[in-house]
Amino acid sequence: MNPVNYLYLAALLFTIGATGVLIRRNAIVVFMCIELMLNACNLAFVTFSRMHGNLDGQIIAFFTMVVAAAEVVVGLAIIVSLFRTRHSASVDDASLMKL
Amino acid sequence: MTTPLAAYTTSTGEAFQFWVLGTIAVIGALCTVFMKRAVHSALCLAGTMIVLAVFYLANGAYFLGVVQIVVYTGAIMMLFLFVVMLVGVTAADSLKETIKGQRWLALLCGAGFGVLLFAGIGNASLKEFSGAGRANTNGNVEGLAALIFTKYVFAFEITGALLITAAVGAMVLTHRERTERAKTQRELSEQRVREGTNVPPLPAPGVYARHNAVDIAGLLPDGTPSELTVSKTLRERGQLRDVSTEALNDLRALEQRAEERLERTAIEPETFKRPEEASK
Amino acid sequence: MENLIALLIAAPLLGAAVLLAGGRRLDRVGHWIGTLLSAASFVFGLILFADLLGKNAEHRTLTQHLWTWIPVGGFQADVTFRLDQLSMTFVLLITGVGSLIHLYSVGYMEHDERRRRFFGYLNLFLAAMLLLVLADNYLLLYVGWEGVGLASYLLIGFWQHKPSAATAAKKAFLVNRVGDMGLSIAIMLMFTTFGSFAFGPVLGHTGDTSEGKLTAIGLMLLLAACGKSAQVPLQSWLGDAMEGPTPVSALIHAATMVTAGVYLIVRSGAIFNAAPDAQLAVTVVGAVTLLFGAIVGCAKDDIKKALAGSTMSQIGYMVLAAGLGPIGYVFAIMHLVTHGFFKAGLFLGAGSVMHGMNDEVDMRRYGGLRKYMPVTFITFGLGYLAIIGFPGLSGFFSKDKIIEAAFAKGGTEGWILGGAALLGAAITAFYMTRVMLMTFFGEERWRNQPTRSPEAPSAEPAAETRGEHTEPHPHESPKVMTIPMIVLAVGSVFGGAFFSIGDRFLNWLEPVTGHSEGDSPLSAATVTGATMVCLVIGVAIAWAQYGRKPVPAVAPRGSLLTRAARRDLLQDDFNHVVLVRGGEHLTRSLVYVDHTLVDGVVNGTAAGFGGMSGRLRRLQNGFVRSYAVSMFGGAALLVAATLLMRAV
Amino acid sequence: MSFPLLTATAALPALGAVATAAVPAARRTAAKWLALAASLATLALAITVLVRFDPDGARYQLTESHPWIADFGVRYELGVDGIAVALIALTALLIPFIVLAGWHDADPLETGSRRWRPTQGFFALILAVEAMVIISFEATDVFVFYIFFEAMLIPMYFLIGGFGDRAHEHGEEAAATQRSYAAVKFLLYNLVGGLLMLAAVIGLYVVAGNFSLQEIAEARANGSLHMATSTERWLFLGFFFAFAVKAPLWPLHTWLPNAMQESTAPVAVLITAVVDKVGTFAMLRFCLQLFPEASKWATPVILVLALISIVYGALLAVGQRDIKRLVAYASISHFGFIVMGIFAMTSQGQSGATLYMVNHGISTAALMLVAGFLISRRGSRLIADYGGVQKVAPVLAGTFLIGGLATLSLPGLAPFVSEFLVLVGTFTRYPAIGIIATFGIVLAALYVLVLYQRTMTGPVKPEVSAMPDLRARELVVVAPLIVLLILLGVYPKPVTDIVNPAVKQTMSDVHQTDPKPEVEAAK
Repeated sequence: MNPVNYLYLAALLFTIGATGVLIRRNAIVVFMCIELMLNACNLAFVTFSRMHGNLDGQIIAFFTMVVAAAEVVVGLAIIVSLFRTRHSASVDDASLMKL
Repeated sequence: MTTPLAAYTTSTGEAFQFWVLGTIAVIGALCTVFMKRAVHSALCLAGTMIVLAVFYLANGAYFLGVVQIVVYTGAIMMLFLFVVMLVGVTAADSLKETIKGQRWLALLCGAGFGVLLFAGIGNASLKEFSGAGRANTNGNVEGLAALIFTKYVFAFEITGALLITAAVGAMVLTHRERTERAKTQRELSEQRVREGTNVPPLPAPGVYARHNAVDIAGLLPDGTPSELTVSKTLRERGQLRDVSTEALNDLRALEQRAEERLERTAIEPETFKRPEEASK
Repeated sequence: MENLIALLIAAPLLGAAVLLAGGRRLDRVGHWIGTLLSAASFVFGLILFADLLGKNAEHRTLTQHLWTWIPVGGFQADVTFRLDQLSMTFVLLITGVGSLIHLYSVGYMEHDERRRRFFGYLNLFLAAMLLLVLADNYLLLYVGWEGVGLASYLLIGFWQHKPSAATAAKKAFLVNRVGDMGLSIAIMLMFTTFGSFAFGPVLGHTGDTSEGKLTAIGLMLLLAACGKSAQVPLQSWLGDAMEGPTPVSALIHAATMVTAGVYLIVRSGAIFNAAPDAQLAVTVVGAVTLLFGAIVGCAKDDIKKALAGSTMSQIGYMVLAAGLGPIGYVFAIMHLVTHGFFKAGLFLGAGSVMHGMNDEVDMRRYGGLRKYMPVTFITFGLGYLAIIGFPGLSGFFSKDKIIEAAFAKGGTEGWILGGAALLGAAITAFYMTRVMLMTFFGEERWRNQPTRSPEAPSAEPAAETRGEHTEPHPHESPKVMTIPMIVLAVGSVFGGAFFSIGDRFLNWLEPVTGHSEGDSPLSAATVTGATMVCLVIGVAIAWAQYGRKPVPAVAPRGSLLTRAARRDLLQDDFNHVVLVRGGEHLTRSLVYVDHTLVDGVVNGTAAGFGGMSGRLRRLQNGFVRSYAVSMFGGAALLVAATLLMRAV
Repeated sequence: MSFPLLTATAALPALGAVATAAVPAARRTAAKWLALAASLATLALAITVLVRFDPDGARYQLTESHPWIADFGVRYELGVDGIAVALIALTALLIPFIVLAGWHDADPLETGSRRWRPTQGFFALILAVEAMVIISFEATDVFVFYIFFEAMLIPMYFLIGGFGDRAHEHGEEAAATQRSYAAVKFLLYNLVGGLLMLAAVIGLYVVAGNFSLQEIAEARANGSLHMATSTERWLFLGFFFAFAVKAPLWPLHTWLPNAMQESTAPVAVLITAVVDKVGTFAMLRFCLQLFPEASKWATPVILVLALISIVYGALLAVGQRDIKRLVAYASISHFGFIVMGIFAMTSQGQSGATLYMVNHGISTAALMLVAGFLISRRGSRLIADYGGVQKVAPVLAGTFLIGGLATLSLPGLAPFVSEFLVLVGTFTRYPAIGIIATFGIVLAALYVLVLYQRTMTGPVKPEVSAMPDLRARELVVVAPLIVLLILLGVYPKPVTDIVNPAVKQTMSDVHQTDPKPEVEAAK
């Protein structure tokens, strides 16, 4: 098998995650989908590092994880406070950007 | 599967593993998207992540594989679960689309994007693979460490700062500032008396012996549920179970059986409203 | 000596400036200042006249160049005055009659608190009129031309508190403006044709250009003359102009301004001589107007309006004469002068009658006034005899000459025109006799009835001080008013004889206007005889109708023609329906168009953009997910773009 | 390097504006006096320019030239020819009267009104407009001209939108909304024009390589700079459109009535007598000099449009119920005359047009300012609300009449000279158009006299019975204008002497000569 399939898999997961972000209303699920996308990217990175036989790809993936962790922390905090204020975790309820 | 050296093509073992686990991963991802309840989504996602961790290992990224399992599946997903609990486990949000055309657009974009990515990868002509072996010649972790603390040291420090900032930020966001001192029990009771509103302690939920779960509102004499008897959180989540109607139905059934037992003619419901007629 | 010419104009101009800018402090002496300055102008005129008489005929032209007015490229307009026999005649007429009427007004306007301004306007008029007749080029003439229009506007509307007066003034100015349009177009034509519009170059080179051009110029000048001289079809304003104070009617709308058209035609004689078609048009207009005016004059019960009609018809005579070419020029001017005398006299008489009758203008409320105001009666009577052409009086000479000239035109035209003139003479005799009888003879219809008839409210505000709603007490006017009347009466008695005995006037004017005896099919005697017959007929009919039987105090319904004539032969109604109504509709619809169409297009565009942005704004529905979709779509497009780039 | 007179003339009012704006809010009167002083000083400088200018000298005099944006060859170039000098003098002359007339227009309203009217701002804005107008008369660099031509809009916008008549028949709010509508309309119209012009300016740079009017004009003249016919026409249209909007030419005129109706009388005068002149002036200076061929190509259309403006404006003026709108439409008719004179391509027409700009400025100022005094007394702009004013306020009525007579171009008053010159100039080349345009004088008489009759004559309306006559300040404003009208009407030679050489130059730029009369009688 050609390891390129990993990349195909990563692309597939990424697409699924993106679609999920667009489809779901529940902020938490949206977040999960984002995580999914990040993971897909990580998979791609790892595969790349395997291709080129150096570790930079893995480093990037590592950093991605760190950043993802930070992002999740903040994002979930936001969701919680949002829930506190408007008693709902639906992203559609926070439509204050409307003119 | 932990082949130290991945060449142009991989071993059939890995291929087998890829096809099996890959399917699982995709299914998990789909479930993440389409599960009604956040908890289920979270679990599916966790599964996908574990699969990915395995793939990392397969690709010779041992450190990342472990980290994936520990950090992601262990920490982050748990964080997710906590929040889900906070928001309400049982809250099942409908997948019905409210924004017109959103879903179709989303699927269209998604499909289009996917196709493009596949096309991109397809004609990228990725032929030669030097394999993870050369990268891991003197140990994967050592290699990573060498890189992180030499080449990427600044990025590393900055991400560290980022993490701390994020932690602080999370605290700031979730921490609710108290403007005034919290009221003591005594003060609360005094206030209740002063205002004259529910002077005695709040009624307990589930006044009927059959229903004493916390999420069931106690019934008032007229059979309507009283919000007061249930805890605020549940109320806000809208997770009250209303049993007033079934209570009444049970009551009626009971009456019915009593009548039959006493060989009386079946009574139309209106006799409830005219007891004097029932007495003859 | 030339430098006096400027003074002619300067004097009244100064008067106007002082009186109008002077303010109330001049109220007590204002009228005397005005009178004095016009008199001074008259004196200058006399001096210059003497000077001209001293020269021999061909050197009797003085020019004075003051300054260059508008110098642009080939377009050179100078402020230059030209005093020759023709303008001299006018100067004397204007300043003379003008001064007399100033004097008269001192008495007539005595009770008007705005007398100072009145004299200011009068002086302004004198200055403008003098400028008109003294100008050396048509553009400067145009200035005077509109100047008199302005003065007449101000004076007709002098009692501005009366809407009727204000309207009449506006009407006069507008109708005149139409004529002025003709004049300005004529000037442009002259410029394009001759490269100049000064009398010398234009009139001297009429031979160098096509007849068509000259005809065009002539017709345009005729249009101008029609406007100013109240000739058909632009005559409608003159009747209403009687809203002004009577001295104004006498000076401006009888003696001087309305004759400016005749001056213009005679002055441009060279052009008309070279353009027979234009001449024919002039004669036609003249003939039509002289009949028109006469008929209108027969029907009016308002004494001033009756006189206005007669003015119209008399000027018709002059225009007719002017249209006859060299045969008629001299007589046109001669009739103009004599008419200036007797018509001014008649108006002053009418004014004096009104003065004594609480400003009553309806002749049906007069009657038998001869024993109450003898001087007025006599002077008016003399003027009357003069205008109907009683043998020996001035009207006789001038009008008779015109009729002769008309016949002398020759051909069928000659017959037609002459016939019209004769008929006009008969009608003139009729309506003037009518006026005379209704006013001074018959029983006293003003007895035991308030004179302030509701439908004809009093003109003068001065009347409010004395005009109670009581039976009037007819009385002779003060000296200051009668003297001018007497003087004018003398002029209207002897003027004609003085002019025509020995052809004094002819010889005087001939160098300017030129003269030629036409070949008349009838002998002078025949014409005179015919005129006399018409005269007698007219008087007789009038006597039969108004002398023998008493005049009803309320006008009978009258025949169709009479009623039409009372309404100025429906000319006003025509104007009203066609021009006024039409204009109103036009402007109203245009306002609508401007608002909806022209402005609508603009606002429509604006609204379109607004709507579009509103629709685009809907995209900003505030839902994070739809924003995310657009971002994702954008990302997809970017990827596609990069791939395409690599593929290409 | 001599004293930069032109720069000073433009800079002085600008400084005055800054100083006026800087006066503390409490010292309102001081600000007024400051503004008046600044405008008078500018007038003095303008007169020095007038004196220093030699009609028979070089085409552009008192020139200044400094490099500004070297990369685009933009130079700060100033210079005046006769036409510019005349218009600068007019501007500098009118502003003091405008300031005086608007003396109380920007006073804070009596308590109870929600509207805040910054007095300092009002006068500062007027001075700013003056500065920009003057410098756009002086600029001989297309780019510099463009900048100030556009920048003018900003203070004008605030003047129109910020300051209206004290009393308004529809009440404060309605007044505010209408004002802002008018201001926005004014801004949008002129901005659209300005944008097209900007495109044309850039195009010109692409073609010519620099912005200097003189260089380009010379290059055009001696053929060293060739433009493709289509290019020239497009550029011409770009410029002309902007100027046609500014000097409202049918059908781009509808912003003017709103603007003049809603703004106070002095501002209305500022619009129509000063700012709009920049448009007609620019046609004369830029359109004709830079694109002679295209100008000739477009002449028929432009003449027809001008003709429509004349008749149409006059007819609409007759139909108006609002005094200020009436004057506005009258101005549209007059601008038609000006444009007609410019594009008749005869020396009479162009001198007449230039003269017309000056005279129209003065006459409109006289009429509009008196109308403003009238309106401020009665608190209504509707003609129907007046009647018999001449009985209670004869002086006001008299000055109003004189202003009106000037507007209908009565001979003896200044506008007659220019109007007749324009008519003759047009007639010599296009007789039909000239004749039709002559109808304009009848219509003019109609709307002026109808206005006068309805407002001034007739029985005295009770509302106006207590109306005071002109005050000293107002007389000081009106009297000089009237004197000037008479003076220029009787002896316009000084102005024509200044203007004629410049016009001759322009005529030679467009390779045009006056048509010769049929008979060479005069010579």
